[in-house]
Amino acid sequence: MNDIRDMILDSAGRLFSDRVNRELWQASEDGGFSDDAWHAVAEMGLTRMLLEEDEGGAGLDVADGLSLAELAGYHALPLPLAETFVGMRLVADRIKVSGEEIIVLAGEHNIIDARLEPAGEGWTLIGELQRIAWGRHAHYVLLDLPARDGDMRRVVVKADRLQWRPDVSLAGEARDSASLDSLALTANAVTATNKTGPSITEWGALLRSLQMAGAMRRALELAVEHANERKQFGRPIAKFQAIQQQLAAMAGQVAAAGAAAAAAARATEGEEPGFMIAVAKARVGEAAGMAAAVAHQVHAAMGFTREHTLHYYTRRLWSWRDEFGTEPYWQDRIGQRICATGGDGMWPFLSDL
Amino acid sequence: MNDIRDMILDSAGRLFSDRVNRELWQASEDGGFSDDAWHAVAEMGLTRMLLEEDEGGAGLDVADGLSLAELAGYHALPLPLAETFVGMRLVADRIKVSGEEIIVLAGEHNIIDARLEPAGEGWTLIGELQRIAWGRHAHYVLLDLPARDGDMRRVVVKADRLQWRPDVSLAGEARDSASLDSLALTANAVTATNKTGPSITEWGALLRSLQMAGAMRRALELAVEHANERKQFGRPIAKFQAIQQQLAAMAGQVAAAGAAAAAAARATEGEEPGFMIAVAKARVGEAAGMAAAVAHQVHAAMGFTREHTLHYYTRRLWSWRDEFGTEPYWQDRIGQRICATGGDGMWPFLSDL
Amino acid sequence: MNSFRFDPVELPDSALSFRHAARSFLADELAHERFTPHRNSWGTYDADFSRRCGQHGFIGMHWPQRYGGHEASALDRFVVIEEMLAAGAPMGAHWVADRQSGNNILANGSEAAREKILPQIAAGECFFAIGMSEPNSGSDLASVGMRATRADGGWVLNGTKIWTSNAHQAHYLIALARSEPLGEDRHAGLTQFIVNLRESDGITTRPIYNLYNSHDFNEVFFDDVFVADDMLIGDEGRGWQMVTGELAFERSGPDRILSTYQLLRQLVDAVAKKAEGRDLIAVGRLISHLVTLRRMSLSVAGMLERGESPELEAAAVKDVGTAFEQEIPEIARLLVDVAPSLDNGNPYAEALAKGMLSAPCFSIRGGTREILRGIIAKGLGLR
Amino acid sequence: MNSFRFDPVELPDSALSFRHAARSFLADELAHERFTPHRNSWGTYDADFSRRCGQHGFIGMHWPQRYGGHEASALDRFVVIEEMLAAGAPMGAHWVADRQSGNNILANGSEAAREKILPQIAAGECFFAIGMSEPNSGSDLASVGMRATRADGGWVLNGTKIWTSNAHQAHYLIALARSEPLGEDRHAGLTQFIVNLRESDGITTRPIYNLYNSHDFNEVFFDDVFVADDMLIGDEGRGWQMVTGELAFERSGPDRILSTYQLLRQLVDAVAKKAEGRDLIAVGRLISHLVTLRRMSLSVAGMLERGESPELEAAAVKDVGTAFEQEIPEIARLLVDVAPSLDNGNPYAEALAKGMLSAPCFSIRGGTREILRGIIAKGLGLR
Repeated sequence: MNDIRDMILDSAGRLFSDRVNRELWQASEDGGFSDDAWHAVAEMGLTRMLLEEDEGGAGLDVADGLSLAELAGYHALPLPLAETFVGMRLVADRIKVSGEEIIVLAGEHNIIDARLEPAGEGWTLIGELQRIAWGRHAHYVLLDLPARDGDMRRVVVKADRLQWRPDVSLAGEARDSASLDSLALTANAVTATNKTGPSITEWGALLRSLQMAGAMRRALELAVEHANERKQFGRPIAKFQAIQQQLAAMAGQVAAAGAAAAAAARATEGEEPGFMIAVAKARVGEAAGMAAAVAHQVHAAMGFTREHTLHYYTRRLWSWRDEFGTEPYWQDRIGQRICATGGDGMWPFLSDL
Repeated sequence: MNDIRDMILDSAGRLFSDRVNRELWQASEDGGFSDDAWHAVAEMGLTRMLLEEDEGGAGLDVADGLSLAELAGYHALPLPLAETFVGMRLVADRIKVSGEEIIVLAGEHNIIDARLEPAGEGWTLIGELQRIAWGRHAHYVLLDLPARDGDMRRVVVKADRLQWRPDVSLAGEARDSASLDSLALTANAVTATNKTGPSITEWGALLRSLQMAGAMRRALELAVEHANERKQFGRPIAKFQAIQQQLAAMAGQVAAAGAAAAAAARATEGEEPGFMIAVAKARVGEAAGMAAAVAHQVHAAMGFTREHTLHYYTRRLWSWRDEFGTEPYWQDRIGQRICATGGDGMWPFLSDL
Repeated sequence: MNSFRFDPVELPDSALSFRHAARSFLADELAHERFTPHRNSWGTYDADFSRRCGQHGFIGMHWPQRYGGHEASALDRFVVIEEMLAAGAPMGAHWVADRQSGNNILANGSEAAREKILPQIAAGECFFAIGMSEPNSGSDLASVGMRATRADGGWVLNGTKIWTSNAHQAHYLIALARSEPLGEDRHAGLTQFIVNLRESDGITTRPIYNLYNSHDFNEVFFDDVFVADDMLIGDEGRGWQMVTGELAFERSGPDRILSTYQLLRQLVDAVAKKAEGRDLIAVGRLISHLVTLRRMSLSVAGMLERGESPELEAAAVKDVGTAFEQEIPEIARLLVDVAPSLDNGNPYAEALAKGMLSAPCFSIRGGTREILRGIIAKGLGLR
Repeated sequence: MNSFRFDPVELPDSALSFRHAARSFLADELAHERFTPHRNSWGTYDADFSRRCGQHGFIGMHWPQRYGGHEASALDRFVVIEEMLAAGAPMGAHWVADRQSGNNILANGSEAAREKILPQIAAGECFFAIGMSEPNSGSDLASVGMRATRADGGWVLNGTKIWTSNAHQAHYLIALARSEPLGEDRHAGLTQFIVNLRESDGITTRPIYNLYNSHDFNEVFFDDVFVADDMLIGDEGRGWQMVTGELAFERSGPDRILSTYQLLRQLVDAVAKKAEGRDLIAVGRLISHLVTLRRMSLSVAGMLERGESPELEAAAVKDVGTAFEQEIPEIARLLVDVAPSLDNGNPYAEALAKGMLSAPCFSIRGGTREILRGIIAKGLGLR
């Protein structure tokens, strides 16, 4: 299994190295999108990566497949690949996909005053969507909502039926809002959720954690390269302890982020995937701020320019850490869970994770 | 005026240099007290420093006189001088003092379930005192309490009427508790407070801020001396940027602490002394934790021993920052005040301080 | 060990009058919607606003009247500047000229330069850029490679300056150049020159966009640029001393504390709405830093006013102050869950986005944190 | 650039059995009130407890049976250790022997040393001290001054060791000494010797009390102390390689994460009582660190089990882990306003006092933060 994973990641890495460059990043600034790059990604089968083999997928373990999100983050891939390849898996039972479709996620922070009302054979969806990543470019939006019976439903909305109001993230990527406007849905668009699996909010948080872990890994590499090349006072700044100590501290944060995200990726099929995802989003998000700060400090003025590539990673870190729940949101969930367990019960719970 | 202040501080500094040493510190560990040293301090007139000249004092400005608290902190003086010299000033109108008396302060965090009931010509005092600095050694305890009319009263309790239950601070200094046990007080022991002047809690917080600022100043000196003397890898550790950068950061915190404490000392007779005292206790307390951590890190194992003198300063920092309100207590007061003022009103308020 | 001194300063009555004057001026500007506070920082360029500041006497305040100044004190200027910063006024156009270039010319320039330039600065009609950094000389300022060679009636400059804010809009740039070959003492042989950016031949300016795509920095190429003798600042070869002296002015002002004040202002209003325990505590903590830093900054202004040289104290103000400025967006985003956006019209979101994206440069511009701490360490007596 | 690798590890079934066994043992200890969790750290010395651990097979778990071990895996040991730490068990007596000295002897000692010492360690009846640091050699370990000179049938040691925890109670100390004169390579010519502290002549032990007046450290003077040939560890002159190899074991374990766990446990109960928003958030943040660090530590244990040399990863675990341990008392005091006290009977106050006073040494013992970050920086490829 790891052979297949490594092969796919290897090919994907080469594709990203080829395609992700200043032009592609610029194409996604101000809310733009590169159809051409998306086609290349879909053609390689990356969007279908988590489908079963008989559905045209690679049949990878979820945890193995999710490494692709980390790799996409490492390359600051300006495409909605992560949400799409998870989305494809989640809708596989009801929508026939070609692999070119763009599927995006609306977590609970993206949904305002929404509700789901039965209407004849189907449903009516009421409410607002806000700051949906890649919204205006999407074919489908996935979201979870409770129906009147209190049980959660997973809803697939065709994105071209929405009027998107454009906005962008700090990285310039599309983050668009739309009114649901009593949207009529067929029965097929609304199904029960898998009660033990991650919610859409949790999937989103997990993907952003992995993407951040990757982007931080790359930011550290860039900072180390810069420190070895940039000379001041007659020698590379890498020689100065003031630089070394900061980069070592950053490396610790990057390592923690990688470990937390990887652990959460392995937990999606476990008993309480939400807890490990909460840990990951909280821990990685916290590390991201510190890592971005050190990377910029080491790069000094050069890293503060548009010309340098560092900001394509750090602006994504700053925007991703806010999406699908900020650190306090997830820390609160962890705190609630642990305080309900109590001091004595905490260890049996934690050691079982 | 500054000449007198400088003369007094100079003499006091010499006295403290002479008397404060390992033996004196050890005498105050486990709740002990050196009568001999106290006598020397009183004899120099330091306890009466803030009294008017006709009361046997130096007639100093309050702000100038308060520098003595900073100096006492700088020497980690293990005696209740700070509380006493302020206490003398606060009780001067009702108690004739010789200068040898020990006066201590009970802030609101030291008082539990207390109330003041009229009883004949006098009053009855009900409640508990907890962790009073130097309680068992004191002659008088000063505290503020509201009477039934809601107005605050300032109460002087003769300490020898209390049964003290001993405990100590992290620095080993006496922090004692006592039940007030329906203590009968004469009318003279209870007076109205000066409504615009600092409360006892605020006086206590101001003194601890000044003491911490002094102790931090000394801890920085010790760390710099150690770094210049201690050799590793063939040269003084002061040569290593990893040490330099930490000590420079510590110096910034020490400077901020000194500035905050000094500003509050100048504000006691202003319109809203409590605000600047809140700023000082919050800011100095925060700096104290960081400063102690860096001082220990630079001293490494040697600073972690009883033999070294560093801990006489850092253990006091750790205990003083908790006393008369922790940082969150004062930060909350500041936050309440500022949020009541609002974003637009904040600047006119702050620039007027 | 050398200790820092931050003696308390009392503001003179004159400063209170200036505060009143600045507030009236700013209230009028706002009443006419001449600027949008939460979108500005002290770098925001607005030549019209600068001209109005000049008309109201808010530029070159402490210079002699014969050069267009108002003979006010450093503390008077401090008060006006902090009022402008707190109000979110766009001071970027005249900022460099007022904070340092004008002072430098007043103290060390030729009489001709003073007479020609200072009144224009004070009128808010003449703007400066800083020409210290070079592509291979950032923190290590003494390694400047720009060469100044003697020419008839003056000097000719060749080389490149970088990170020069507003070089594309300013009238002058003060260039630090090597006027003698590099000898034993790296700090000797450097000279400062006033370069007329608009009228000199041989200058090419290349824009450098910052990470949020704003044009502030430039790279400026000098190809045989002539500077007349009377545009030297101070004695030939003594530029280093002046540059380091200037830094105390550059590093200790309220601009090293208030860069994200507009976000703090928004944050206070947002937290006040909910008034929850730990949120109030977090705001109170920030205010305790701000009030303390303002005292420290004021204290340095008092020392500068008395003619002292508080280089160490200035470095400490910048080190602690910029860390505070950087903390504000990081704390704001944890307290109020509003997604940052540079231009969606929500003042909180816009102030947050601006703060977050500009924060990295606070501890770089005007001396990196590492350089400042090195200066402080030396001052502490670490040897 | 070299990246750290923290591959996820799944615990084998055997580890779960050991967890169960350790929990039963600890429950029984607590039921009999044999220790008070909140007063302990892994340094707390309790020879009786250690003997009971030995009886239950919790020491030297992964050693061969012929040396008293139980042939368990490194992950099995990890689980038992974390259970002990989480329970606040007093492991100080056997700690050094179990964590590193025994492993060192097993890997590099003579057969005689193995046969004589390892079974005693595993029985919980033989305790070790570390003899690396010297008065003039703290972080700079290669500069050891202790001299080992040849003698009939062995070696004679002269010099001083310092910061040796439990030297006054342990049976043996492993001393790092210079067995050849200092040459070009500072790391060559060092040898490790097993010194019998109880039976050797020439040893003087001076107590060093720590800042909360507890006797843990010692200074140990060696005056012509004889060590027989079979008490050398590894080849003569190769001590440095072994010392650095040992450090991966010393730096990556759950003991670098859980030093203040007893306070965290108290904190969770205190916060649960009020269950206020930002307090829950603060606790949740700490837990997110703990869960992540445990994964990292486990991952290093997996690498050690596979025979890899995760020195960098171990340094990272210690750097991040000890920062976490140090943060707990600083955060606890802000969340719950209880005055710390070493012995007033309030478990929260006592755990807080112990945590606060011992925290400074977390980032010193076993390699200072600065040294660790230097190792990491080198590993990152900074050159």
